Amino acid sequence: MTAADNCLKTEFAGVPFKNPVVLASGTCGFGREYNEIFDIQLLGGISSKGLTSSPRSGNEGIRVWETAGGIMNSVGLENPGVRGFIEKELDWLNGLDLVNIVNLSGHSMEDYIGGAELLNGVRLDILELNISCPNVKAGGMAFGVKTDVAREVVRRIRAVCKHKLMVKLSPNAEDIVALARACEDEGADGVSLVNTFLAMAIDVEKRRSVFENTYAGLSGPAIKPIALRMVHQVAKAVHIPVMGIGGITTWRDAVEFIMAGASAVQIGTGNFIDPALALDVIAGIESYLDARGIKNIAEIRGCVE
Amino acid sequence: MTAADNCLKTEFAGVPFKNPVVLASGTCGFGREYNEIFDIQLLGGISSKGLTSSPRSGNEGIRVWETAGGIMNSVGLENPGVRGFIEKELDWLNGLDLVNIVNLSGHSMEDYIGGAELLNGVRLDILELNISCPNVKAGGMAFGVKTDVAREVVRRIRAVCKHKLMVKLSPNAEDIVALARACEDEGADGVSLVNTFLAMAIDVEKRRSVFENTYAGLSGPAIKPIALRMVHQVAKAVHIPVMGIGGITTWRDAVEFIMAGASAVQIGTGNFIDPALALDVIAGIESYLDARGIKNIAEIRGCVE
Amino acid sequence: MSKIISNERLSRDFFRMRVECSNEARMGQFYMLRAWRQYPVLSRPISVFDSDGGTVSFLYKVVGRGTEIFSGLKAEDDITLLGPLGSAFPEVSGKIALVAGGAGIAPFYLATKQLKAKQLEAYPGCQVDLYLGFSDRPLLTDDYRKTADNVTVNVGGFITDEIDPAGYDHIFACGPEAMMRALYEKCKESGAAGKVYVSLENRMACGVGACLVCSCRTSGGNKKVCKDGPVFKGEAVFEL
Amino acid sequence: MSKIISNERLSRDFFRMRVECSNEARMGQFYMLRAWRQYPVLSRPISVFDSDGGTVSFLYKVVGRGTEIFSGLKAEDDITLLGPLGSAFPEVSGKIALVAGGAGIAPFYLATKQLKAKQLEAYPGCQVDLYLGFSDRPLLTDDYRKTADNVTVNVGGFITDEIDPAGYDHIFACGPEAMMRALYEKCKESGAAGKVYVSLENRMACGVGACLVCSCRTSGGNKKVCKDGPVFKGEAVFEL
Repeated sequence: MTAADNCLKTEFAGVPFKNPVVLASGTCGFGREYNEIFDIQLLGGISSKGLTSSPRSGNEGIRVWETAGGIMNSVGLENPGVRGFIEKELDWLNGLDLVNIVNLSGHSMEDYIGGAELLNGVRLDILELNISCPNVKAGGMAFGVKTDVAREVVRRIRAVCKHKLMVKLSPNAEDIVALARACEDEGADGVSLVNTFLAMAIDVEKRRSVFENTYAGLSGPAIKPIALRMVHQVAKAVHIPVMGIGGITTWRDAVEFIMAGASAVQIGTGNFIDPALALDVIAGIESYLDARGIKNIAEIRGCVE
Repeated sequence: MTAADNCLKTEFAGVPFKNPVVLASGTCGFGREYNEIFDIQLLGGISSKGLTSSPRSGNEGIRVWETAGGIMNSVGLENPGVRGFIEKELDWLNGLDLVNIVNLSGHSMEDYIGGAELLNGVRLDILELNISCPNVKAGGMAFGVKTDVAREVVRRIRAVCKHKLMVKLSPNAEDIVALARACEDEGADGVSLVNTFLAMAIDVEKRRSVFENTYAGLSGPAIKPIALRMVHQVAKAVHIPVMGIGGITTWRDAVEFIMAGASAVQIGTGNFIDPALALDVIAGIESYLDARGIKNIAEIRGCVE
Repeated sequence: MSKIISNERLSRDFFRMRVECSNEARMGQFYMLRAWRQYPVLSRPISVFDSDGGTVSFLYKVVGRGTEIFSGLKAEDDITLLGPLGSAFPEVSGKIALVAGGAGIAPFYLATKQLKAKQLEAYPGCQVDLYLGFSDRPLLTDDYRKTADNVTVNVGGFITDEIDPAGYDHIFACGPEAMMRALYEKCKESGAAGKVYVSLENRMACGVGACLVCSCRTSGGNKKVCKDGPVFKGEAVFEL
Repeated sequence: MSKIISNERLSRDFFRMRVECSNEARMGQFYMLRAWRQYPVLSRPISVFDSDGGTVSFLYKVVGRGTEIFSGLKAEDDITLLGPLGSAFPEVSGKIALVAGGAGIAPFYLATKQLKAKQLEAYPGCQVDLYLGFSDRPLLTDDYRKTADNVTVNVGGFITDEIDPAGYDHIFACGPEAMMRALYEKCKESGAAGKVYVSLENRMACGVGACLVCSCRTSGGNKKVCKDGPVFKGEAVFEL
């Protein structure tokens, strides 16, 4: 390990990361496709596609739509199910030198618990509990809007889950700070935020919503300033680590999230701008630190009051 | 009045509008500057700069910052106070052939009530109660986040206010639908939404927030998809009219808001793209309606389920 | 970044762009193209029109902001290419019909070249026939005539009316979904459903199979248009 | 939309753009410039370098995304101008010093021309002296020498050191706020505070005085840099 590596080295809930840059769930599959383009072991970690206890085929109709500085998506948690993931993807991910974050969603409490129990039997680094997917009719975001509902899910998952537990928060939460505190109270090891913003687009010719599911999730640079504010608020309010997500496309964006209090960051929509964008972000953070003689990102983490 | 005018003619809480396009508060002063560029009587209306009972000099430091597809502002309600407005601006506005919407903000309940009482003695078309300004330390948005707090302000203002009352909602509200319903319950004649999103930008060289007030308000095309979703949700939930606001820069955007249920729309950030952008929007809506044989915008209002 | 060699307007909405590129594409594949830094957020998937190992050409129609930006590019400008991506039409032999509608003609220039090249080696005397349908003005038909054995053009009607599926061993289609479905049904009636391959189109984000926004339903379950496709067996797509 | 006549690079970061424009600007005024449709959202306020009733010229430094886009424009390209906007330097007579730092030299080409033209009519024999400070490379000094009576250039030091306020009836300043403040203080020491006019800079949105994002504190209360300014009396700005 070189000095340069050391300045990027971080830790999240006791899990060591070689650098703080992680690919966000839903934008990178299970890592295989990007690994054909670059060695994904250069990343700090990967949060793979959101799983549900049973396979899902996802939403009908248009699934992606461009907006000013962002995109909306309505994939609807198309995934092979927890068992399919364990059979086909898990060993491969565990064989790589990067942090393996497994994202778990659900459409009912039983679904979440079932999925968490299935995952208890396998090796993974962090379980990211997705209570913030806006694109499924039942469940998903419904668990991430009201603090009390979120508290109940986290409590019940915490009771069964043997892994490190990071809760992925929704920007559509009524009170994201209170909700993050509830996660901390219930024993979450960390939180990641934000998932996508519930949003809408209308086709004025057809006089109907662009999306079959009426609303969809907005992400990308457009919402970065809101996500950054939320990360700043939450990081000041909790003692567990925060993984910052929301429209990061440059090293500068990543440094902003770290200065707002994030211990690591996830890149989502940015992967669509350039599949190897995360590598530029990593190199850029490193140059920033080097040029200013900052020995490790911990020195700047949360430095903005 | 021509046939073309008729297709754009609308009504909001009993107030007739020659067309549904209004300049949004805070982006157009009291109308004088834009009137040097085009005849603002071509507009449906104007919502003038947010007033407080006493004059305010606004925030220190940087007040505007560009983001992806949007801008953040932190003007902090710089305004001449209600009395200054009445003395210097009101007669001029009342002399124009357009709907005169007066925006009232405050930093305490007494402030709001004082402002509303002062305005009782004068002529205006609609009082827009701003419980959603994110850029003042006390008051402003604090009244627009929690439903119960908003309910209390609206109740007390309604009790004293003799004018048509439209409440301007914050997208930072915990539950914007419940909050809009509370406004309706308390006798508001309409709601306008959304004000700006609480957001943040960090200067990575100075390692501090760009804004003195830490957070600022995000507006512009970037947030349009979220604003549209909120307008759609609120319009389905209340029976009072909704004025749609949020990143409108084209006639197509305006038609989306109308189809989502808005009876009129406000243009804010769009005025900075082109001071006469509102005229393009008006002309574009008219062409859209004409080309499809739609006799009045009422035919498409809220047509999207 | 790759250098643009030329970018010519072919008609009101159609352009052909030639770019320096050392990767060789197979017929039916596409690239993700990007000629801007950040916005629009997404790159644009564009079919390969021709590819020779040193350059790649794209035939594209201006339909939105991205293609509008492409249309303004000039020789010597830079463009970012990701690819070639996706599946190709199968390398088959015998009598082959390529049926296209509108912008769907794009992949069949390279397809004709690659099929003929292969056939000349292995099966001299075999045949590649093109059926090109246009709503108004035909495009590049002279170019296509140079490579194909026979070219049938239909303007304003249904190109699917022109073809007798019984006369072919393989039928490849690219164009509007309704056109491809009609062709498939016609082939099925004459017992030729199994001969048909179609190239699907969908909105894409990553372009490499990671994000699932371009999933399509097939008889074999959900498939990614960008990675498993764009070329699928007609039966897989139209027999659900 | 206005047509660009030329857009020449003067140094690493500085460009001068000349645009067709029939409005005549006064010294110290600016235009809001826009050479894109939607993004960046805001137009850019740029000082008038020269204006002759048929064309307007801008001297600008590339500092961000907007000016970067400007720097890539070519003759015949279109650009949207809103203006001329804001207040001008006062039309005074006598001995006048114009003191600039860096990009602050921009308004003083037109200022020299307009002051000299007025003086030639009214007060022959009067004088306009230029003091131009640069951090590294001087810019356009030959152009300025053609119009001004005397031109003093300072590179890497403090341009404010070069001037004796007592020798002038009027002093106009444009440049970094620290430079203008130092000049004002120097003038004040010699009892010449009232002679000073300064041109302020601020981030703007509407450019016409409606949005209040460019407000500045003055002794007369908040003023709009875009509408009440950019030119203010030094006392109004520095005596709070």
